[in-house]
Amino acid sequence: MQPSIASRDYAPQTADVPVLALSGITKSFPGVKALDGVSLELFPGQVTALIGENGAGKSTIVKTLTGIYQPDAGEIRVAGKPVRFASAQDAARAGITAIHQETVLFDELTVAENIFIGHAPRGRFGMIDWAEMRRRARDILARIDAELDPDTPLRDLGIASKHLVAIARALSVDARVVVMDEPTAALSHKEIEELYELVDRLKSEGRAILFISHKFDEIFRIADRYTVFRDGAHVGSGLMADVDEADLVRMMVGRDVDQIFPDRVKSPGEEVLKVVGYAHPTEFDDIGFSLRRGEILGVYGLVGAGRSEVMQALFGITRPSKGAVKIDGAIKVIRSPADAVANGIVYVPEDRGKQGAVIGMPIFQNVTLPSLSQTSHRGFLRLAEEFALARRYTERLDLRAAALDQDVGNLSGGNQQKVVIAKWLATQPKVIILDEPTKGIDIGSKAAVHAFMAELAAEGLAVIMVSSEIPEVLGMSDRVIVMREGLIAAELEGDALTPETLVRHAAGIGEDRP
Amino acid sequence: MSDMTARHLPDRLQSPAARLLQSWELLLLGLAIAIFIANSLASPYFLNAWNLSDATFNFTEKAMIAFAMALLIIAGEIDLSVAAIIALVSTAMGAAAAAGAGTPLLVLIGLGTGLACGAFNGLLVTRLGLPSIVVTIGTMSLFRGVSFIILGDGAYRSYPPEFAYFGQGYVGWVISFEFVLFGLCALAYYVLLHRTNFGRSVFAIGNNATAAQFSGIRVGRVKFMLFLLTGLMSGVAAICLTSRLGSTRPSIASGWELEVVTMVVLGGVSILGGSGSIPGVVIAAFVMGLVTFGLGLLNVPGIVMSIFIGLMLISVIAVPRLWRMWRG
Amino acid sequence: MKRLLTSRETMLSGAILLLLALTASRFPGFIAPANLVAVFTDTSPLLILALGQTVVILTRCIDLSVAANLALSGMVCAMLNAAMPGIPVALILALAVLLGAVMGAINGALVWKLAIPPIVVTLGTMTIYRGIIFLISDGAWVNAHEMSAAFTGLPRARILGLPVLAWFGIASALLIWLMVTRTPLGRAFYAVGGNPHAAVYTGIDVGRTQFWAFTISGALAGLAGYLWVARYSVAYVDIAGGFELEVVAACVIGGISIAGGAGTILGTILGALFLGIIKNALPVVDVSPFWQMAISGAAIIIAVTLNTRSARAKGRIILRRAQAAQTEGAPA
Amino acid sequence: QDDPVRIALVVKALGIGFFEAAAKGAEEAAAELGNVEVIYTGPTDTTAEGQIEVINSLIAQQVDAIAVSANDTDALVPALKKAMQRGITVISWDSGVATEGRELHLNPSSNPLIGNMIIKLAADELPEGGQVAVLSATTTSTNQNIWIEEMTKVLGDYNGIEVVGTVYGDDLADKSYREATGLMQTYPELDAIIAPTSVGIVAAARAVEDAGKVGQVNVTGLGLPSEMAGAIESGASKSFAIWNPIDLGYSAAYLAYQLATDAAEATPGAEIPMGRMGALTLDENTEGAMADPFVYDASNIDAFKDIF
Ligand SMILES: Nc1ncnc2c1ncn2[C@@H]1O[C@H](COP(=O)(O)OP(=O)(O)OP(=O)(O)O)[C@@H](O)[C@H]1O
Ligand SMILES: Nc1ncnc2c1ncn2[C@@H]1O[C@H](COP(=O)(O)OP(=O)(O)OP(=O)(O)O)[C@@H](O)[C@H]1O
Ligand SMILES: [Mg+2]
Ligand SMILES: [Mg+2]
Repeated sequence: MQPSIASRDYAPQTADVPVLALSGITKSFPGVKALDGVSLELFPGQVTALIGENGAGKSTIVKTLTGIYQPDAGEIRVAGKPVRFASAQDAARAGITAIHQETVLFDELTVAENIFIGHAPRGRFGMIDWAEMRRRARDILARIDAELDPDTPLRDLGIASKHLVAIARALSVDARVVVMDEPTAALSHKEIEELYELVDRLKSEGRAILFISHKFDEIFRIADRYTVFRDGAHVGSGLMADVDEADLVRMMVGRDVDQIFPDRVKSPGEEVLKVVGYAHPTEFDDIGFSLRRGEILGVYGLVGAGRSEVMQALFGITRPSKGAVKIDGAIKVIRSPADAVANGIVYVPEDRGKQGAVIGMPIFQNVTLPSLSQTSHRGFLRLAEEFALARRYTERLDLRAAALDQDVGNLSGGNQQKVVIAKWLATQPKVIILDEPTKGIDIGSKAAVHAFMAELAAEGLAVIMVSSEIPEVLGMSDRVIVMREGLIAAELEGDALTPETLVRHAAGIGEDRP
Repeated sequence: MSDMTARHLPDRLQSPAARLLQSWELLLLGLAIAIFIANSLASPYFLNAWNLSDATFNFTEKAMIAFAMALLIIAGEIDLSVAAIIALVSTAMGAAAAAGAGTPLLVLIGLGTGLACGAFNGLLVTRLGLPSIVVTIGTMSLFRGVSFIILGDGAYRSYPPEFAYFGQGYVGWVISFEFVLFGLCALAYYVLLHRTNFGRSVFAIGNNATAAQFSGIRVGRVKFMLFLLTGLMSGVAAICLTSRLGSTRPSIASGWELEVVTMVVLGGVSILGGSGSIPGVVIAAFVMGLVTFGLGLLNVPGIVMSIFIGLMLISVIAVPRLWRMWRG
Repeated sequence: MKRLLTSRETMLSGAILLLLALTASRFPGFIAPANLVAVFTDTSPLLILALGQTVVILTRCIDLSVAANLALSGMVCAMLNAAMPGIPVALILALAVLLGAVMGAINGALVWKLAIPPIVVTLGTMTIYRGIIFLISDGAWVNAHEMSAAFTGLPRARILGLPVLAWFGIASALLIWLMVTRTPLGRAFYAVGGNPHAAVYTGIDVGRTQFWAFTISGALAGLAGYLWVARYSVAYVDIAGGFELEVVAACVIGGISIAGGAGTILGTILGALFLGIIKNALPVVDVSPFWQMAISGAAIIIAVTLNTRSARAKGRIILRRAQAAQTEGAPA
Repeated sequence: QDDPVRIALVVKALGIGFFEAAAKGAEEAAAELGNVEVIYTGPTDTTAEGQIEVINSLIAQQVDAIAVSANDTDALVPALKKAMQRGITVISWDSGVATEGRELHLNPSSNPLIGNMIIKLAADELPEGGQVAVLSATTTSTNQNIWIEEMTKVLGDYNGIEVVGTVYGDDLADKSYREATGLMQTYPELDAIIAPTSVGIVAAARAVEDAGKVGQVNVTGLGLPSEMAGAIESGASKSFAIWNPIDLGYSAAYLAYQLATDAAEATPGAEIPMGRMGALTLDENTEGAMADPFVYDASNIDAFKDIF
């Protein structure tokens, strides 16, 4: 039987010998080199922060050191000995455990099982010992102060509770290395504080921790060391004590931050969209705002605040229970995305792979999908028109591809995003909603998307930009709505728009990091 | 490839002709020709216009359903109730004929019943959001069951003489009406799938229904139409088959659903949805027809032929993958 | 408590009791213990196959070849018994299970190693396995008088008043239930079907797990093959023709989600019993046999509608008041 | 030597013992006639569509004669008509097709005789009268339906015998078994099950044995000695009848040869020789009966069980 987490003490090891060392790790996916010869070292009893922009390769290295991906090249050493992990279980046996960025959980199984699947305690005849499993699950949940019944089916839990289960799962293995890939993203303020305590406890037990976060306040609060990745390459590492925030940002981005947003002349026109009293039974309530031509409206909030849900309701995916939408002053009923498109509202979704691009279809067919009535003749396709339309918009967005009949699945994330935007521009919309438009896309494409948003606004399009990145929100928006728990917490403009006010309203707290 | 910095994007990487040369359809056509040659060497009776014409009856009716089924499968759904629809349609027509309906009315009743069955499947799948494979396993029993309730151990056989034309008539020389209808359907479905907006949305839905919906396609409506089409084609096939048999029993066309699905999959349509073509299905229909007819001429029992079909079904997917594994 | 009352299993048990009550009101003898035993015995082959199918469906696959596998295993057993009546029945039984497992493993290997969609694989092997029966038997039947008394006697021998066939049904159900709830492999079936992507993160090999599911399904089909042939004392090419869809229907009625990862063995047992009772009840109440097909079709549609309704996602819960309302409903 | 006369013996489904025996008879006739090739064929399941495919390929092979035992009276007619148009001799045997689809039909026995025989076998064991039920094949099998009809006609001759129900086992072992079990439950007083089908009678005997009702319920009807030997031995069946399928196949082949070689013509009233079986006399529907059914019981089963 495995001892539970507190029973072993790693502290005696010397702190300057890495317990886990990766060097020269390279990993490619079709069309992307996610990691290019990177190295990473973790030390017992210390927290190492891994920093990098979206798509820098942080999650990829996590998957590599937990045995989910096998590197194309490079070496992994545990306590000095080279190892190879063929599966996640190999890594767990070597004492490496992780809270992954994606939820790695099973809705149909109970909390206890989600914690223990893959390494459940065994009783007689190698059968799973359910009683023991429940008991241990209860212990671990108690350690992280999660008030959850081990027998609850996971599907009955909310996102925050699920995240606690994921944390409990990571702690169920007696690990010398604990990896946390954006563990606080879905947690509330109180839960985050509890997580910090847990990290401190793990540290004091001599475990090595890899902590991935986009939030600098967290990093400065708990990390001892840092490693920075940029575009799949290692750009620096050292002690937190030796750097300040500006240094880290410079390493992450490779240039000064305030230069990346385009200058814009703000000249909003007449009102094009007005939302009044939008509500949904479980997702959001009392949503109201207006939008003018040429304006960029930022929508900020913590992950899970319900921003995407509001936008998808506007786009006709879900149906609100109350409220009305006016477009150019007239009330419109939107029951489906087709209705929304017909009324000039388009939506660039957050989940590109699932909701944005139709992977498996060529670029040009993706672009013309909502505009087929333009390019076709009495319902019959006209390929020449399609290619012409697709070319017009993809070239305008500077799409990097080999040909228009290439499968969008072979494009990089940023270029897929461009295809989705091109698809909507081709419909000549009035309002374009971009949900996390630069999430997971590289810096070059990011700047292009920003520039393009500014250009669209200048041409008189109304833009709604949902974003979790404060610099982006501040750099791009004319006005910002902050959402919290399905409600609008604030609408900010002009001088009121500061990082502090955004965070305060989003988290519902009085004060921010000094 | 994606790192290319060309500002001007070419339309195509490969010319359509080059693409055709690597296509599944061409491979399948090669197979069909090989079987044709093998058949003519194996049996002296094969190369005879009348015999070949007779042989087409082995697949024309199934193929007509297969065209609609191909669209449905490309869109990520499936209909296992097609053979049961044939039974119900045939029963409805038989009852009408027994009541004295004329041929035009019979055809209308047949098509109408087919459409109604398709609509029933379509509503269950698109309105209630049920998985189509389960729904149609259910309606497969339901439709044929209704036919059993109506007919019991009886049979309808009083069809008007003109009704025989659909399954037994010839348009000219050895060209049967069914074969002509098969050709017209092939053409119509080719145009519908590969040349219209509707066909494009079928592919989009099959590749990613969520993204298609997020692109403004009315996914539910398209799927519903596809169930309607499948019902309609089952109705057409039922008219031809009933006319060819000249009678109706509730056990008519039993087991056809799996043969139709086999034909579609053999034609290169991905069972997971998103890809496939009508020419592929047409060639697959010929392949299946030629294999069964060729082996039939050698008096090989049908079940042994089905071993060939089963092997073909698996190997057409397995062989390319094995080849790739072996090379890389 | 509330969850227990509204669970699929409870609803299905209610439906079964209602069915029994309805039948008994027309024909009281139907619920006599001896007859219920007979009904259960008659349902056992369906149950055994449905248990295997459940495991396969849990992993997001489907096995259309079970009936053909049954027929081929059964034919091999019968031919073997006819040719060499001396072979002990236990050996024949073991051989049937082994042969079935091998056929299942072939399906599984094609799914695992070549990543061919399960429906295509088993559609293919279904016709191939049936064809092989014809090839080995030359289409001829193996009849009762060619089989040994021990061979045909085993399934009908009674232990504690229950025929061995029924015991096999009970034992299979117990075994599969234990496996699914108590072994890592069993839990992996749920994980693989529920979230194949996440299964990889927990170190579960998706393909290998599916391979084992097919192998288990095949082994049970092999077992059912011997039992079937011995019970009806006849083997021919077409036995259990079309049975595969009835097996899938039993699973679906029992609440096994065709999308994988959800459902219980108890559900499968109830689903099989439901179909079995309908089949056995129709001949005794005065419902014309011609209604049977339509009734089971309607039952499938109703069952799947109810199952899908109750499993429908209600949207995310973001609002505080909605969250509060939800935690009230769930036991703490 | 001339090309052989090719006679296709098309059966309901391959693999059924009865038809295998008939094929043996046909071969015997072929040997006797000389220069005859018998093609034994049929679908693997008992469907009309399957038989039509088989017939189409026989037409293509330009066989000289087709002798078919039909799965469906009507559905085969168009295909068989086409065969006759292409100059092929078509006869049906065992299970017939409608008159326009064939030149003659060879009944194994006369339908009234069979109808009478099956009820008589049951009644002979029930001097006091009693309840009997019928377990038929599929709802669509022609010959079973006719025999049951004929049986009903003569029911009045048997005092106290009551036919309580007719069920269908579809010539499937499991379904026949279940239907037979159902009969015994529905009618606890049941005295006999009449199964005029070789699949059904075996399954019914099994069901009676399993229900422990040997001696109470007598299974009778039409069956093959080889398949019924066990049931006679156990007592589940006291007696059953069948004509000799070898003779039937022999006669079918002989008749087909006569017509194909224009040695005879199938007109009402014609008498067509069929070798050792004598001659077939055609009635106004160009049908004829081969011979009387023969009854098998414990006294003679052993002599026949290894033959067919
Ligand atoms: N399975 C995959 N297939 C193809 N490309 C992938 C895959 N996984 C990651 N990538 C690509 O590899 C790059 C690095 O991704 P990764 O998830 O490691 O970034 P990250 O640093 O974790 O970003 P984030 O902060 O958004 O989580 C991205 O360009 C991504 O699109
Ligand atoms: N209750 C839940 N169960 C499972 N997964 C969830 C749940 N809530 C959110 N997720 C997943 O977590 C990820 C992030 O969630 P979410 O969409 O809430 O983030 P967000 O878009 O930043 O927040 P917002 O709702 O403010 O747009 C998404 O992939 C989402 O599918
Ligand atoms: Mg990441
Ligand atoms: Mg979002």
